[in-house]
Amino acid sequence: MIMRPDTLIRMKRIEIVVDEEALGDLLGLCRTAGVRGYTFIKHAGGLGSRGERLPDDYALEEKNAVVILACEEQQAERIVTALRPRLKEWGGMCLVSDCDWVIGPAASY
Amino acid sequence: MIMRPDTLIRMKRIEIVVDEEALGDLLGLCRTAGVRGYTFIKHAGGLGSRGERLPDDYALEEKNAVVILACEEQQAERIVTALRPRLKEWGGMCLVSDCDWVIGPAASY
Amino acid sequence: MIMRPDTLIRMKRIEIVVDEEALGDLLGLCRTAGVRGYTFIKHAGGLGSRGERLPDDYALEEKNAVVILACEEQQAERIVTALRPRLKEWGGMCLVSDCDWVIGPAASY
Amino acid sequence: MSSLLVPAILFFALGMFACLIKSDLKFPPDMHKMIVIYLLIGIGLHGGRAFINSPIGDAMPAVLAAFGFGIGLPIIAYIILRGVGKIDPLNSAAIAAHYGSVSAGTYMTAVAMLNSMNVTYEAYPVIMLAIMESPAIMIGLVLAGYSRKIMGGAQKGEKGMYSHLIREAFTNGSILLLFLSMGIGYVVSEPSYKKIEPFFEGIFMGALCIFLCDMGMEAGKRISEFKTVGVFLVLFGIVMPIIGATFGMLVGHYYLQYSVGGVTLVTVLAASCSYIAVPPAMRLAIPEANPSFYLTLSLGVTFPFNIVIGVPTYYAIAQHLAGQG
Amino acid sequence: MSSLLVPAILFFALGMFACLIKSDLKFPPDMHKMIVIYLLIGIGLHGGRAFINSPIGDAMPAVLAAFGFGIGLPIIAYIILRGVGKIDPLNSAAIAAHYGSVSAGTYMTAVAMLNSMNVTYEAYPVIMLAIMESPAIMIGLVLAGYSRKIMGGAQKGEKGMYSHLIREAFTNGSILLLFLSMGIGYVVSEPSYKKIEPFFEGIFMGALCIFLCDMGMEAGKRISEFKTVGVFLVLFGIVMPIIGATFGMLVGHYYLQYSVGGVTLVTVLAASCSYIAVPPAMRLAIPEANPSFYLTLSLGVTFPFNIVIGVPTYYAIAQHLAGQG
Amino acid sequence: MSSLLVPAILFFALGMFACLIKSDLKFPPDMHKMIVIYLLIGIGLHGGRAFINSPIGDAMPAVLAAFGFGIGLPIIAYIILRGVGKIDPLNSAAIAAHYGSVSAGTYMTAVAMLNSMNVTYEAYPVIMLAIMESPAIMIGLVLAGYSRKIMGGAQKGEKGMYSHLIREAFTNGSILLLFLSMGIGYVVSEPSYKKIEPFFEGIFMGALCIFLCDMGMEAGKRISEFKTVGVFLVLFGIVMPIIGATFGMLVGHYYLQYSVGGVTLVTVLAASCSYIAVPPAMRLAIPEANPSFYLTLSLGVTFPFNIVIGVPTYYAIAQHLAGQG
Ligand SMILES: Nc1ncnc2c1ncn2[C@@H]1O[C@H](COP(=O)(O)O)[C@@H](O)[C@H]1O
Ligand SMILES: Nc1ncnc2c1ncn2[C@@H]1O[C@H](COP(=O)(O)O)[C@@H](O)[C@H]1O
Ligand SMILES: Nc1ncnc2c1ncn2[C@@H]1O[C@H](COP(=O)(O)O)[C@@H](O)[C@H]1O
Ligand code: NA
Ligand code: NA
Ligand code: NA
Repeated sequence: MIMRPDTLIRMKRIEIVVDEEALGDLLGLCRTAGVRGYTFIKHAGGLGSRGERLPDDYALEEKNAVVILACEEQQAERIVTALRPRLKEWGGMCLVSDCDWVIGPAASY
Repeated sequence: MIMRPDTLIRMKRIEIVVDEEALGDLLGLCRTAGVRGYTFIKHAGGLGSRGERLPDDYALEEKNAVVILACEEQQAERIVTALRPRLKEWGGMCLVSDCDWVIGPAASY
Repeated sequence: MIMRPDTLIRMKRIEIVVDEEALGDLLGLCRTAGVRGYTFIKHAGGLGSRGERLPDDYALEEKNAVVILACEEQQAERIVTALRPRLKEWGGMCLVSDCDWVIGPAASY
Repeated sequence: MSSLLVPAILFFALGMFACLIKSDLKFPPDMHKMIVIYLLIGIGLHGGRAFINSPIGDAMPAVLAAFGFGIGLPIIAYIILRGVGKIDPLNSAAIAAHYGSVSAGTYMTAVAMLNSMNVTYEAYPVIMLAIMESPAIMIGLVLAGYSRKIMGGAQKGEKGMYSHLIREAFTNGSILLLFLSMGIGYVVSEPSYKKIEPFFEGIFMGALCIFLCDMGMEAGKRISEFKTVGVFLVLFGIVMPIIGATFGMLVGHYYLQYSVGGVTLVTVLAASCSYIAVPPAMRLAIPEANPSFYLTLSLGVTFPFNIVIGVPTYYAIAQHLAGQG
Repeated sequence: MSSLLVPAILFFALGMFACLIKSDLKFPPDMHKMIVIYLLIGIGLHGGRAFINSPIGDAMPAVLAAFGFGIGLPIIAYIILRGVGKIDPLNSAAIAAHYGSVSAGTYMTAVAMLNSMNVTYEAYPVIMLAIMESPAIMIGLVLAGYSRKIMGGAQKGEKGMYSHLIREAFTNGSILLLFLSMGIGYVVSEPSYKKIEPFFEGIFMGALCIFLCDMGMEAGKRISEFKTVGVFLVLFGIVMPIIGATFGMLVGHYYLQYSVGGVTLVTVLAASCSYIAVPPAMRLAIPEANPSFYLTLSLGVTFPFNIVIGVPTYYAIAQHLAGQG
Repeated sequence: MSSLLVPAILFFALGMFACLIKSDLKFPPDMHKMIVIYLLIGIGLHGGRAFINSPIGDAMPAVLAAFGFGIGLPIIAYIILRGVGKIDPLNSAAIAAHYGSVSAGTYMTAVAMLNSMNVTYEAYPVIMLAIMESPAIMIGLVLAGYSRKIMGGAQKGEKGMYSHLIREAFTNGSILLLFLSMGIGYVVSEPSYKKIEPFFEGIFMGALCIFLCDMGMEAGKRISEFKTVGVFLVLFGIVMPIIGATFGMLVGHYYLQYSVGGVTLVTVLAASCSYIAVPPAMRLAIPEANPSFYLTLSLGVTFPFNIVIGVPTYYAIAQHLAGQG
């Protein structure tokens, strides 16, 4: 990207999907791992190894939560290491990719 | 990334936005294409070639759904090929990017 | 990717999180910057430099909105430049990453 | 005018005021949907009950009038929009369609006002309410097709869409709820009805207040869009209901020969315009038209005009007409 | 049959019809949840009040009967599913558990019908309604364990899950709401109760109509899944409530010796099957079972069968039995 | 104490119990918002009606008392928090502001209790309810400014924020709804009011039960946060309403000279603390303060204390005071 290096910092973007009931535990784990920022979206649905999960179903409402967090590489590694053993207990998946953080006055990563 | 290769697998991340009414058809297409996992978020809004779509509008409520799915490259190609002819009929867009899947006990990709 | 170049175009994917009340202003800024497509998800929560924001809290309901937009690199730069000074006033963060846009009949980027 | 002090209208004003002073008052969107469902069922049941004493056969003139309004008013509106306002054909078609239809909220406000003054009215206008949405959508499609022809544009694969929209005009949730509730109101026994009356009639007027408060906020929001819509269209949003009301008054008094209450309701039906079934139909049928035009007109101009000025005025004129006898 | 013209049942038909003609009618999901909460509290309070004049000590036989149904009916269902239908063990266990439980919606419809015909009934069936969900979940767990044993599969670390589910069976929100509201209805003073009666009793039957309209739409949606479920299971969904009803009738008439109204309610409890507490419990306990099997059966087959055919028939037979008395 | 058996209080206990045994009972968030809107309009209308027979001019002392409480109580609270508890200045300011304001839920519970015992009360306390939120927010801002000065910190560009908050204090949705509904209740004619009475008064007490059940669950949730808040603050959450109540009692009895019912209500206003308008205002004005402090105190300590112990006690003391004459 042609943008100057004082605008962007290379970071990792982590995207986690878990059962909505496990969201609290997951966010706790993130905070314990030293994360200083995340975003979550509740009321998601999905398909996975345990079959379909439908957030609007009549009798069998099952919701997922999506967590997005940007952090430095080392931090990402800490999170992934802490998360791996618990991930399938909470349902879900975890993706890691590269991204650029647009530098601003407050740094919450 | 410094993480060992037994932690992460290189995968494709596909992100699709369609009209919420077309979500069922899209997910059907994904399942037909052999997809074993996806996450969707309903009640999204947006701007596109057909103008604004506002999920909370009073008289003209139009909702999008966002589908995120991680899969292997070949699978991604199958999905994109199957999806392309129908994409604009369902509204929306499709983005493909690289990501790393954190390996866990159950593989739903 | 083995897909032919007439299927995919290299693009930038921008992901912005702001306070839900600032969503209108942010989208206005995007439109002013010439953006022709975006997707937003309201009712998100998160943690950041200003502490937790919980969309379902009883007495202190604070919501974030997530905006995802795909655009060409130059456009991305315009947006980031316009957005930076206002980002922390609106709360939130902005991530930029690479992605491929699946070419379809209508181009809304 | 004391009829303005009907609680329903005051709550409409409350909502509009809250919006104009930029209060953070906000009702959950689902609340609105729930109240609409409740109100539609309530009007339907009440209407159905009324038919027990009013032979259904006598509804024919009302049905004809409903079709007349649904088809005639959009054509008049289209001609004014094109001829006087020089509005482009597709926007004209989309806006016009709204004026053939009706606003259940305006209708209910009129009913609330009549009830609070103990004025009786015929059973038939509620059937017109249920009918008018569909022909208006149809004529909107016809006008759009005509507009496209005169513009020489390609008829973009509408076949499927047309049949879809025609289906839609008859399976539309609101219309269905209204019609089927009328049927239920008609067939249930009196003791059964008494059991559900506290819910569907007892608390109806109160729930209507909440609904109108919400509508007031929505109308208030739209007022900020007057600039984008322009002077002509805002004026049109006031003149068109007056034209509709004139037809409604004449048809109600001379053709249908209803009582003062009935004439008022027929007038309100002709004067009001839709914001429930028609906007989504037009969005689908005429994607080229700008939704903020028709929504601002129907929610921001015509609806408040009818609620605050129209309804009491129509009633006063209906009284006057009846007096001349 | 005039009892079919009870508004509640007509609204169920309305919802189902709207769904079958693919109308876009849709109720907000939260509306459903809110009405369920309201109805459960309403039944609870009403039930609790009834106990003021019916010694609680006399409830013992009803409690026993509830446990009997909750345990016995799933076993019968399991045997039929395995023996006659050759359904695999885990799906059989999951489906069977639903039939030991009850449907509050069916129960309330029956109450609505009895009320509209001014038929009285005992206070005890509502206790059975509150009780039956829990033993059904338990026996579902036992059947699943047994199924896993005969299938020779590994007992995947269920320890934690079992205790979780047993907790769940007693802390389940709906059951709790029902029980605690019964308690409140029992203890509050008459003047206090009079103050909340308009909300919890006055508008109850009307709210039930909205609830059943919503249920009708849901049942209609499930009908499209009959193909995937297969003929045997659809038949089972009709035969099983008839078997349950037979037991219910006999127990209600000969063992509990209730009036016609009471026998009808006991029969409805035995004949109906759960769609509130049991589905999530079975999803957790038997993840291998296919949810669309048990949901289609309970919501798409047994529930509509009971509402439209079952309830009036059970009442007619109960009358007949009493006549022989 | 039989007044504890008021249904509203029992439903509060139900919700709290469900939460403490970790039941999965959960009410949709929108349900809460809808009931709050409904209740605020209901109190407003009812209050407005009461003024028809109580000269508005006589409201002046009540208005003065409201300002006195709104300004005085936060200052007392701030002094205690700083002096006794050594709480840091900004958290002290944020917490203090809550105690100048009122809890509509507590107020309505007190009204429910008085109604169920047929105790009459003056029309003026409802005006105090509507007024007290605003001065409390103002004084919170002043305390925060003072705290920042003594901490020597930079006055981070608050200019814009202050005017924003002052606007907010007067355009806040809840306050507006209350005030404007009072106005509507005052101006509508008796027959008009009768039409909406079944909705806004008939089912009011029942809806209040659902509201308090929900509040009970919320209060129950907050109890788990007692540890993070610490013993001093939990104690403060009990002592502060007692201090407020003492002032309320004295002002109500000696200065305002109200009846037993009126004194009880004034006491409740002084003793209760806000969880509607003040928390978001403090979050904006004092972002450095920890929200879990003030929320745990207001929802988890003071609210349940007032509902379960406070209200009946305040009433008993008010009776005692009146007895002494
Ligand atoms: N390949 C995938 N791509 C996107 N989301 C997935 C994928 N696999 C699983 N998920 C999400 O993770 C949730 C739980 O997965 P599982 O625990 O495998 O049932 C699913 O409901 C999906 O929302
Ligand atoms: N460039 C873009 N970036 C993000 N989302 C887009 C973009 N273009 C379209 N969308 C989404 O796709 C939806 C439908 O687009 P369209 O069919 O072009 O109207 C829009 O409402 C947006 O939510
Ligand atoms: N590192 C991060 N990763 C993901 N989301 C973030 C991050 N930092 C901040 N956010 C989001 O941005 C919102 C506002 O951040 P802030 O203005 O720093 O409080 C938070 O509530 C989060 O939703
Ligand atoms: Na009209
Ligand atoms: Na049963
Ligand atoms: Na106070």
